[in-house]
Amino acid sequence: MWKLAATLAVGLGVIAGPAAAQDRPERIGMGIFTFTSGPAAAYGMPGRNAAELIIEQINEAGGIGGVPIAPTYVDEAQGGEGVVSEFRRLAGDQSIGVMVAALSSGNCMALAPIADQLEVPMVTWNCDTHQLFLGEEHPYVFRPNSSTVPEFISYAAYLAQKSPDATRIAIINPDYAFGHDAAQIFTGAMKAFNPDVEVVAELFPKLGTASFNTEISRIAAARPDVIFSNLWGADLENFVRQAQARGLFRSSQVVLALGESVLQRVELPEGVIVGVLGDGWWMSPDAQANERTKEFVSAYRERFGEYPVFPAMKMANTILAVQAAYEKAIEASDGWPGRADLREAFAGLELETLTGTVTVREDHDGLVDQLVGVTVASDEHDFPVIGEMVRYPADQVTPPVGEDPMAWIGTLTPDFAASLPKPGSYE
Amino acid sequence: MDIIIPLLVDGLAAASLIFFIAVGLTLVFSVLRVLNVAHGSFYSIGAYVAVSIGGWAASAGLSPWLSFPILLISAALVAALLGPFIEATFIRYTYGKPEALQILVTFALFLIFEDLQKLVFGVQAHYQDAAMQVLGVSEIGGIIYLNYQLLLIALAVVVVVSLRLLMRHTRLGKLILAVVADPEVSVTLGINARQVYSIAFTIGVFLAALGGALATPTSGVAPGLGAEAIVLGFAVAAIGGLGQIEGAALAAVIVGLSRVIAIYYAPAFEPVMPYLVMLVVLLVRPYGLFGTAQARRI
Amino acid sequence: MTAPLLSVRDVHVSFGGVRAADGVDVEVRQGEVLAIIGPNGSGKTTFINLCTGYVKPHAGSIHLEGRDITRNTPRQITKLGIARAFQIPQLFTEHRVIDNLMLAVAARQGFWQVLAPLDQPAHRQRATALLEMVGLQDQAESDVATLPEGIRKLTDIALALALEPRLLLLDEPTAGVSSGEKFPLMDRLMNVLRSQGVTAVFVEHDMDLVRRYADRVIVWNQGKVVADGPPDEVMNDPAVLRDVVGVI
Amino acid sequence: MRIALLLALAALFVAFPLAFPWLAFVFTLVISKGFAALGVAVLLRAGLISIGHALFYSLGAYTVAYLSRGAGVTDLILQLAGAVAVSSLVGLIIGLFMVRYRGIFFAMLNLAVSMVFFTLLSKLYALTGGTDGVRIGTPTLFGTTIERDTLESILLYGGLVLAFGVGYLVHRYLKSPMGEALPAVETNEIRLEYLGIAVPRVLLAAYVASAGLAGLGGAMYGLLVGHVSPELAYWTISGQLVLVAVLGGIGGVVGPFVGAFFLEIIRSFAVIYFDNIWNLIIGAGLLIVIFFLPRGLYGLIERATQRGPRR
Repeated sequence: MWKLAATLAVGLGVIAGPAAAQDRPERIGMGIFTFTSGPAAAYGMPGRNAAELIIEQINEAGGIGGVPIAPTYVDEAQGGEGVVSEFRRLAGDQSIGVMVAALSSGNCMALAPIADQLEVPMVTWNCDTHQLFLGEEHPYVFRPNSSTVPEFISYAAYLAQKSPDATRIAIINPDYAFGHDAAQIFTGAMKAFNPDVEVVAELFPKLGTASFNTEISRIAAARPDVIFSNLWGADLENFVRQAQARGLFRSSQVVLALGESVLQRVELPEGVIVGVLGDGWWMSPDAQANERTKEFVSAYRERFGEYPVFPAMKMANTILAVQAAYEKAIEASDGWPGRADLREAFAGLELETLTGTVTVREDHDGLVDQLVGVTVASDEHDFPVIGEMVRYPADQVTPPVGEDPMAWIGTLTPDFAASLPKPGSYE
Repeated sequence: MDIIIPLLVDGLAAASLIFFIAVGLTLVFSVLRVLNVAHGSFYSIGAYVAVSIGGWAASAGLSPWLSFPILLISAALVAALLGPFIEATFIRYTYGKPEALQILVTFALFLIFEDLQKLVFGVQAHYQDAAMQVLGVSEIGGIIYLNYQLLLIALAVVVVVSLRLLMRHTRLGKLILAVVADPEVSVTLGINARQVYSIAFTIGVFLAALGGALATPTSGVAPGLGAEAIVLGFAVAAIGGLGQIEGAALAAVIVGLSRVIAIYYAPAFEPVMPYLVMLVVLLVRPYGLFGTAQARRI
Repeated sequence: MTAPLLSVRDVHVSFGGVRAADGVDVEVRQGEVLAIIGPNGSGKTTFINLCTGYVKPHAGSIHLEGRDITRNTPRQITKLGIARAFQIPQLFTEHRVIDNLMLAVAARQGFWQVLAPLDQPAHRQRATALLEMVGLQDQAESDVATLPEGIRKLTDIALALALEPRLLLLDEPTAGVSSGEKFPLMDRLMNVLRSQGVTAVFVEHDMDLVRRYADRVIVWNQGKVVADGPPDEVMNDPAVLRDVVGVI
Repeated sequence: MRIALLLALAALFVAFPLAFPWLAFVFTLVISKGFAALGVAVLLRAGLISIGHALFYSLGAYTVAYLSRGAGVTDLILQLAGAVAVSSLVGLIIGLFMVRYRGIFFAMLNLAVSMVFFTLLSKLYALTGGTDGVRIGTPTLFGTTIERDTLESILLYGGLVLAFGVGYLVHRYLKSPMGEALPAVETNEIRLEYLGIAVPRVLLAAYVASAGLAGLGGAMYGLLVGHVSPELAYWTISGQLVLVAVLGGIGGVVGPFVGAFFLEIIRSFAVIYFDNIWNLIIGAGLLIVIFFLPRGLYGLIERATQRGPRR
């Protein structure tokens, strides 16, 4: 028994080496939360890969203020309590300066109050739910990414511009907040842009569904003009394979909100509306004009055997945001910035990312442009790429600070969609 | 009215997938009286192996028609490698022990297999859909179906019939039935009960792996498949009556239809249907549709 | 003559075509010791199962002191004062002998206690007294699972006695008990029964025991009562000797 | 000797979180899981394996969430009491049906009920927040607001005291006639009926107690994590509770807590050092316990600290 206790003590001692807050540390500890197992890993692993690569590149270039980043990865698939207890453990380690968490909205919602309580800055990299900052203020939580509201309004706008006559829409989204919120936002915006729109089928299969065949029959029977889906990961791949074989892509205009993430894995036909929930498309004109991005993309491709899908770009951009915040904080404070100093730095942060710019507003939410397009065949690659692109400016599609997002959607008019840049305008 | 045909086709297609999950579980229970939680692992291992071999065949440029024998061979391979081994090393020691213990031993095996699969096959989803592609589609009642879905329905019927033939009309079947009826007496009659158990368990593993393999052309395989499969398998086996193969088939049809009807008319209730059906059936018939109580002699 | 304690009227029951009781009428009188004899498989145990509600008759009725107990459960019938010992001892094999007895004592003296221990002086005293009655005082702390058949048998009988029944049904009480122990056991048992005014029915194969301890004998064959009377009378009946005693 | 062992375990429990604050969280989790596993262990004594107690575990947590958000009951004590009451009540209702079932059918029916509950939790988006779950705020204590840190200390040290108190009561229960009847249900239910004991009533009491214990554990979990989602009701959590109970040993009250302790410690270290194989470690550990340590890990500890046979 006491032997066990001694082992425990030794094991713990290694982890919890305290560091004086104001000295320049030997390393910047960073907790990074993503799914590295379970069905969500298909989406989470690119995030982890990108984190690994971008951190390596930052460290090779001298780290942040001369200090290298030391990441600790946490698998979100272990469930709520495991994620929370890991967060607490890492927060207890004073060498950890910041948390990059998390992929799943559920985990973000669970972690946010804990970040506030433990006063450790938490930067979300993928949980885009607009509910994060809706009811509660989170002084220590920042999102240098867009939220579900601009993301899904953009698809409605693109559709309104491209197929103005489409009125019968079918929705098949995953059965949790992300899917339900997206359905609500997309439907709300569609109806604002064209009052004749009706939802002819609305399905929420549960996460991890393997066979969508009955859902596909149900959708086919409803004869929709448009099929909208924000399925992702293995679910999206399954849906695409089954739906494509059964002719769904021929009979309706399909919108796959997270379609870019499977372009390299499953053969999508041409003409499917896809996007990247932000501006993180590695082949976008802005990305291709950026030497650093090209370097990142080729290094990623070389190491992981595929091009960085948008979750990878989101993760890389988020870590760049952390770097920018640190550099701002180092400038602002006398010694090495502590957690509270870093928090100060995030407010109003502006930076150039690999694929565009991001601004962290005073409500801690990010302003990021939205990129949408359709799949087109590519001369360069053996998989389709995004063509007929549009880049909606962030400030035009994001609800203003302090406004209820759903109420704001209700104020939109057909003119709003017409006032936005047109499909194909981003070249 | 025109919705009836798609409902039936979808219902039967869903039922065939569900049936393949449950049939091996119920067969193993009927002979060994062990509720095998690790059955879900065999299901997903079958899927992984089928995808791996199928992927190799595709990259070697073999004809896509070979996918069908590959699905069968994969299941047979998993059964041959794991069936006798797992039976002899773990399951054998739980015969006649309390059910709680049997469930725990197989649950432990399930946990171990979960991680072993992660270590061997990684966490990414794997796909091999040659078998689905090569068969093409048919239009029934105005809706396009995969011919592969229809093939699965036929295969499920084939499995029910062949298991019945195996049990009633072959020597092996008679040996199995004798052991089921009275293990002690059958041993005194010179039947090698151990061997019968091993064979029955291996057939169960084969059916599980086959179910997993047959699901891959449309659905691929990703971590978490086993956990989903086993709990659905339990539900179907319990509804049909544990150990009742025809019962499992009927239960699969009921569960499949109920899910399909839910998707058509009340999509929110779809995931709850298998368990709701299970709950109602067990409350009305505690031993399942085809199950019977065994009275204790005093 | 007083009203019978237990009366079984025209009871029919069969299992898969085998008639275990085929129009049986039996009356058990207050205070008597009744023995039931008959060939194996003739339905003697079924008679006990019927009287205690474990098996329900297809037709006929069973009354305890005029009260219809035909459809009652074993528990309800036990509560009415009929206790039973089993042919194969039915014990709690994860408990010690004394715990088995204390459970039975608690069942009699007030079972629904959540925080008072089972092992309390009142229970233990009574349990020990019961063990003494069957001569098992030395086995109190033994684990039931490890005991030889004979001792399990005695424990089983002690469990029935713990309920202080009015009617005790014993299914081959001395089967498995060593031959030297049989008579001392039965002597002790009879003393208890007589001193407490307990009526008893026992199924038995040992004709010596039946002769010595029974007040009355019923002969059971193929689901029917074929003879009924005092031991010396019944057991000298040539038909009984030929059909029943001969094959026992 | 046994008291000394218990005190030593308790001292260990108090000392470590003082040295390593993040362990406070893990240790509180141990207590919470321990309560739930103790509930499962009570039923296991009767040979009844419930693959559905995650229902009551999550019900406890959701009750706290509902009390604090929907009903405005913010007091910690009231929330805990409410969770125990609700889960016991639901346990009573479900138990009325459950007590007719034995063996695999009991396991199956529990599984069915809990999976129905699980899907309802995920599906009733408006009511339960869907799969994202609901947040549980910091409660008040006797009308005063408390800080999150204070709450955590209360949950750990208060939880420890509660574990001793509840553990003692459960110990008394298991030694009472009703408690001792539980193993007797497994070994010879028919004889119990023939002793005039109503087995369904014995089991109903056990079922309600086990539901209440699981609810208590779930309430602590909810308050500790500050968030609850339907995954807490999934069948693998039920399986884990059974595993914890058997790992620790179902013979006594301490076993489930020991089992929970080992599970959480292994898990905490596995995610640091052996990412990806912690299921494997737990599974192998379970097999070792089943085949070599029939009285569980606590049985092993007991054996190491005392000489002489004990039943």
